[in-house]
Amino acid sequence: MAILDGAAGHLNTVGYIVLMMIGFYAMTGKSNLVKKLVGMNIFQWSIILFVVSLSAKRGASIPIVLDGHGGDAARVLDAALYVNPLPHVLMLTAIVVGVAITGVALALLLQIHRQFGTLEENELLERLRTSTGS
Amino acid sequence: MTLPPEQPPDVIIKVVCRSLVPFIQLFGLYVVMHGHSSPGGGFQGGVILAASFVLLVLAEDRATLRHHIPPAALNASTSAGVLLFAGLGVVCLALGANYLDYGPLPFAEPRSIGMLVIEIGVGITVMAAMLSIFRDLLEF
Amino acid sequence: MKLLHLVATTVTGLLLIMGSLDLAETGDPAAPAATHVSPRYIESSLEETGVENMVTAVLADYRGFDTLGEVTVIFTGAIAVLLILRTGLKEDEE
Amino acid sequence: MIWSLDFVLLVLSVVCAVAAVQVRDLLASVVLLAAFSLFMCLLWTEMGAVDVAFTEAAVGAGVTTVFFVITVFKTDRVSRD
Repeated sequence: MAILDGAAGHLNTVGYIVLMMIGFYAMTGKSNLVKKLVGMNIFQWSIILFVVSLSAKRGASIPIVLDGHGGDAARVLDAALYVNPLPHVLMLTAIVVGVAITGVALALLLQIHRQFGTLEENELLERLRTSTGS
Repeated sequence: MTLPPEQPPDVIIKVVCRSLVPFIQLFGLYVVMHGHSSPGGGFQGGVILAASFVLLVLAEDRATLRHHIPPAALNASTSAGVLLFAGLGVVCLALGANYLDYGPLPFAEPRSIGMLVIEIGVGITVMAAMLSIFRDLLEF
Repeated sequence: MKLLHLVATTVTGLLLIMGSLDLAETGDPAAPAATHVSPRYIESSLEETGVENMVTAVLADYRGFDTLGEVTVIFTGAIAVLLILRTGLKEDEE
Repeated sequence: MIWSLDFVLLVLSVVCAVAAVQVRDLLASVVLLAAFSLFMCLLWTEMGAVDVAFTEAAVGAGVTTVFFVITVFKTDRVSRD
């Protein structure tokens, strides 16, 4: 277990990169547009996971001050006892913006399906080619 | 394949979802208001409030959203939250401080109150934006 | 064609893993991310703002401009969906 | 952080992600994406990021899944690959 402790800090980064590459493969290799969006969400969440993992500290607590309201407000807190709150703030807003991006992308998909009747990439390219050629 | 909205919804689902919705909304308001001292805030509370209306629409028919929140009110509240946020910054500017610096607000705890106001603005915008996207996708 | 995508994905992943070997360990209290700007937020946010939740304090007070831009992005997303789906073009395009 | 719990959750989320990408039924893919976001939420709770985990639990399983399900019902349900 002691050997694993030394390598564990790098092994979970490998896990995040594996998740990221699954999303990347879905965005490039799959031809269905909804599949591409699923891959985009996986990619986005794995990047958020990586940035949140930068905030972790061994033996630290969540970033909420214990008995802060009734207690002594002027005391100095120890920075080693709380995890880093800055990546949480940045990623919190990134998640909500991600939902707005997904909504816009799904609206585009609905409009594409109404115009062309399909969501497969190669069929879409074929119809585009024939409609511009004729 | 299309959404099946025409058939009347099941009465058990309707009654259970209708009785759950006020509690979900109360929890959403608690999350917005209590974000200062527990996990929560405007983003989370707004999404929870939007999810309660989504549950109501999924349990009943698609005219329910139009009945509970008129489209004009939805469009207006989408921009009202951003205006509340930016307007508080202008108020701070008028009181002689920097933009979004809550120090000179006339309250006992000015920074806490200022943060509460902008959390409410964020909550209104997030709720209305999510419901607006949901309505547009559903009615397309 | 599928094989090409798979090879490209694998090569990109291996390059990213090679690059990630130089990162600090996850959970290291002496990592650069934990020693430069964040102790300032942790130590003095309660005293300066009177709010126990540091994430709310940083989100709404220290980085209020960031959140304002964020809310504007969400508002723009709602407007964009409205403009994409509410066009009257679909009848005369056919 | 607890390393063993972290690894178990990572392996489960990788399994969910591969299944969501490979399955042909798009509705199943969307539901597997919601399960993936649940494991993300558990990972963030275990790292101490409670606010981010709360947002993910409300957004990933709630709003994103509803948007995807509406789109899948209004378009084709079966994917070609």
